[in-house]
Amino acid sequence: MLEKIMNMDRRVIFILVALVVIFPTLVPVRMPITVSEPTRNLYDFIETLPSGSTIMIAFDYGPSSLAEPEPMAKAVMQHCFSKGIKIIGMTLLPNTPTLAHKLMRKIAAENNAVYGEDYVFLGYRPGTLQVILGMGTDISSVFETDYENKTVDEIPMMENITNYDQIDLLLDLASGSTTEAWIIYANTRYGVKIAAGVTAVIIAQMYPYLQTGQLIGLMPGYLGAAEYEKLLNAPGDGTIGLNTATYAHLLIIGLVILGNIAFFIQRRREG
Amino acid sequence: MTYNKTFICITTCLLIFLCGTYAFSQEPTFSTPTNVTAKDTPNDDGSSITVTWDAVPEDSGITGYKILRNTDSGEFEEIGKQLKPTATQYKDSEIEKGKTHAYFVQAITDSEALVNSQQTEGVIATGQWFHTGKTSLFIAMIILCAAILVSIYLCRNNQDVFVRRIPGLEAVDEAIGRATEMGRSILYVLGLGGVENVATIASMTILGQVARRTADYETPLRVPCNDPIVLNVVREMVKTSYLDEGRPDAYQEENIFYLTGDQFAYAAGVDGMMIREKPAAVFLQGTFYAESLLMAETGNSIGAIQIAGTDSEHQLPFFIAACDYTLIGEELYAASAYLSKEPMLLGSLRGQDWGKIVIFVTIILGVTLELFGINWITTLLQSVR
Amino acid sequence: MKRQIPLAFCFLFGIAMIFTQFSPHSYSQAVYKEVINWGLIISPFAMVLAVVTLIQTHVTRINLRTEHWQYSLIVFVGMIVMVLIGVPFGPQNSIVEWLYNNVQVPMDATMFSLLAFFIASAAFRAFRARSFEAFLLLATAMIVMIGNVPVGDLVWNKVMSWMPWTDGASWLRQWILDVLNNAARRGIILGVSLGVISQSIRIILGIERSYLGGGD
Amino acid sequence: MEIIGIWVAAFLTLCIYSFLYRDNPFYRFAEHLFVGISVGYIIIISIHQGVIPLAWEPLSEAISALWAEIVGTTTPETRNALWGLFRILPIAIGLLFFARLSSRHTWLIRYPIAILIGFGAGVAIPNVLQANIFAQTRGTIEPFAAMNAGTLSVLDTFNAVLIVIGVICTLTYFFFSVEHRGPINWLSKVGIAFLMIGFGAAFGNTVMGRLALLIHRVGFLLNDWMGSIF
Repeated sequence: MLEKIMNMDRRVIFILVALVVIFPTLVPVRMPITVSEPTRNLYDFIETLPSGSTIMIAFDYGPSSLAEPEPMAKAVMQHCFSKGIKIIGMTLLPNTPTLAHKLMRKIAAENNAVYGEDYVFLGYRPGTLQVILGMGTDISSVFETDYENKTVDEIPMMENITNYDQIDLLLDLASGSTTEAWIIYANTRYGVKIAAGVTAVIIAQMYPYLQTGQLIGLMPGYLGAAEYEKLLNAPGDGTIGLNTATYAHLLIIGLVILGNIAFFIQRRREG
Repeated sequence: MTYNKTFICITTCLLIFLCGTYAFSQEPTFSTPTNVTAKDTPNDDGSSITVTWDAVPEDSGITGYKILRNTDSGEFEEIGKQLKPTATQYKDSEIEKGKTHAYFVQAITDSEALVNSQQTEGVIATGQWFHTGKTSLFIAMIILCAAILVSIYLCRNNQDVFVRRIPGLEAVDEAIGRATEMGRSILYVLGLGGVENVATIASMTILGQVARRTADYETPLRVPCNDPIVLNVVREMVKTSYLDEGRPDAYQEENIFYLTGDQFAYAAGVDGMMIREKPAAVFLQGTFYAESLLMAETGNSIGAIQIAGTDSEHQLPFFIAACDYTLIGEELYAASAYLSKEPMLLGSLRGQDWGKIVIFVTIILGVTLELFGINWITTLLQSVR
Repeated sequence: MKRQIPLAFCFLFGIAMIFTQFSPHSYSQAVYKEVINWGLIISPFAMVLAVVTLIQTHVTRINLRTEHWQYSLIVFVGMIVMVLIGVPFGPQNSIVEWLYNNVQVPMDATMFSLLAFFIASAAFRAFRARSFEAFLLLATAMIVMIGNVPVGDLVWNKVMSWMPWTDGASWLRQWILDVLNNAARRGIILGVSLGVISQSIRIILGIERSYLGGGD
Repeated sequence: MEIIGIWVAAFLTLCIYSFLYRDNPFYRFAEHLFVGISVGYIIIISIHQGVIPLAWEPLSEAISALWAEIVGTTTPETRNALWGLFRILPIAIGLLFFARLSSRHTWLIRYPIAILIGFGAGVAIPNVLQANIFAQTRGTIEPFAAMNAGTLSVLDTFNAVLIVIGVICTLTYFFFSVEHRGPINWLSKVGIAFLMIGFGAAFGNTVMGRLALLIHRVGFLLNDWMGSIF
């Protein structure tokens, strides 16, 4: 019996995980959320920006990892549009332009923002390092045209924007190590302020940068999205997802405890 | 004498009166922006001029500044946006190269009045060849490079340079041996890095060493690549390994192939290969992202010996959980030296250790000095752009 | 000579790139920018070769009728459809976009989501307190997981209400990440950086040259 | 079209999930389609966002500028466009990859490779030194400045000291050229403990993210796909 529990077929675990995720999706439950400091810092930074400021959002998450960054993007864009802050969107990943463009259009339409005046989406150019550094000297040298094939220099909101000097904040919504590239090349070399919204997996690696002040704010995964939604007082995908995830966490914790109990009983018997 | 006293009296009265009028006057008077200077921005490419002026107190009634500029003594024109009242400098990056620019600052008062500063002298922007703010970085680089090079030089003829045990690398022969015994293949995954990524190069040199061993046993070595240039380099390297071992006949080029550049399509393809070909040993070395566990867990499910290694510290926990052996961070870079036992490479490992000692000393010295309020080390380590 | 000249180029470009990192002058920055573009222009040529190897692999499989050879046809169908429409009409073509959004994107996302299952099975298998180190791994993982979900604080505030502070679970998680994890990560980063620098020096100076392959 | 898209996506999603049970024809189908489509997409992107804007356009502009030079209709713009001729160099270097096809000239591909590797190594040294070594060392020392100023709480002081200990011990673990005996062994043992705690924390922290992806996918199947049926 113990042997069976300890060497449980992984497919049993798979079924349990599936059940525990499907069930709360059908029957939603609400739970209270506390807002962590890095998320609040980002919110406060954007909150205190004057109307007419410009932030750049780098949509550095692939289509496969949009679950966490997308609710963040929605929340932050909603916040910016409501405060009259302009947004320049771009991405370092080749697969992202379509979905980022779609998302920007959607949130902009909901907030009556106008393309070219309130926001613009530059799209993708190959070469992570090259793009980040290139924009430090001149954005239009990297992105001669935006994603909709308009010449960047002729877009109204880009008139007074040459490089990072005119950008108040760069928000990197990342599912990989792009944030580090932004910090190493854009912050270190050009001094642009950087905040990040990252998937849970890379949160841990962001903390040193938060502590050294290279990141001014950070949204940690679903929790970050849910926290930002709470600050905006507009619960959305982040809040729902967080609740569902809770059950799955409890399942995994339960499984690990079960495995260890079996392990200890067996070791006592043997030893 | 009397005359003198009278004079002092009158002057004092006058002064008091003047001060009084100034202090109690209803109309606030505005000081013009003072100390306005324009200088070529230091440490830049010669594309900007920085204008600075003195800060004014908060209650000065100034609501903003405008900057005016002329080119080659021509007309003054307003440039840029209106600045905040707290601003004390403006970086003009829209200058004409090689031409002289002069500036003045216009303070805007809360009654919409404009107060002009004095005009600055004309400035020509020039680019600098060396960023003086990066001097400490440059020196550190030289010290570090020197430490590594001296170590390499000292070890070049030394056949037995000591290197501590790296368990993951000791398992390499075991893994290859087992694959040979079972008559199964070996799967080598180089991660998602491109050829300019240093971790990928480290992984390729490990692959070269693995290939030397598989050449002897004729164990098939399968290498699915996701970067086209890496593919080309790897083919050359593996071929060389087989040649060096005197087994060019055993080299099969089609075992090293391009799968796809997409992260998860690559993982799907590698997982499919694992489950169908059932390799006896799986190597996962290089730069990895989220696909690490997709491959490592599938590899675990087919019972392969797995040796992982990455400098992507965020993926290390998953390799630790799902693989038999994991090279942690810097161990990946030590691996090629460890496996090849080449004195020059082992020497550079020793240089890295000297680098660690330099970091230790810096940290301990820095902490001690900071405790006494001395902060030059922290200042030197300040990042500059 | 067939090795020396490429190594000389490697040295030249390496040193030039180091120089451009220290030199803000417009000439050195122009060189830097141009070389960056070179990298982008060079890569697609290698792509052609890579795709040729991919085609060769699958053609061989089809010719030899190896096991599952039929699936190689599917690779070709996918690739040829994309290339035939996408190359002349660009990635914004509606058919390309449709294929991308309804074939590639969902599969990308699904592959990624498999990790939810794998992380559970890996945790169940690997998190056994076999040794002190394994226990540390297991314990911190559990604490962080509990602190990551709102229910952690809920339970803390109920059970530990006699403690002077609230929200202890998320505080503990944050503390572990901020302090302990931070220290470990910093150690790894510093080590890796030294490794990168030493490897880079070896490359620039031509000590590490195995990437050039063999021959003269 | 949209409803077909949802059905196709849902079918492929289920095909991939079938891998959890075992390898099967559905997974094999999805896997190979995935590889084919993704390679096709990468080809499209590298042509339309790499070759055309960076090589083809500057070069063709330069050639017409060259023509303008010959017929004498030069303008400052065409003069500037002449710089595009330099793009012949990287194109030529890129073409060297095809030397692989002839076994006698294979060595020529060393040129593009050596240049790219040299480039990567050169950029890495100063940037890694500054952003990782400098910044991380500084981050370790900096809290002690606040300690001197007396603005550091007891807990923060404890944390700062703990981080210094952790960094030094972890880095000691990576010492390669000395045997781990005596005090070094002791320090590196503590380093391993820090590493394990760090890995545990990162692992536990990731679970949330991975579940998020599954939740999103299940949401698609239940709401978008099932929703389109009922």
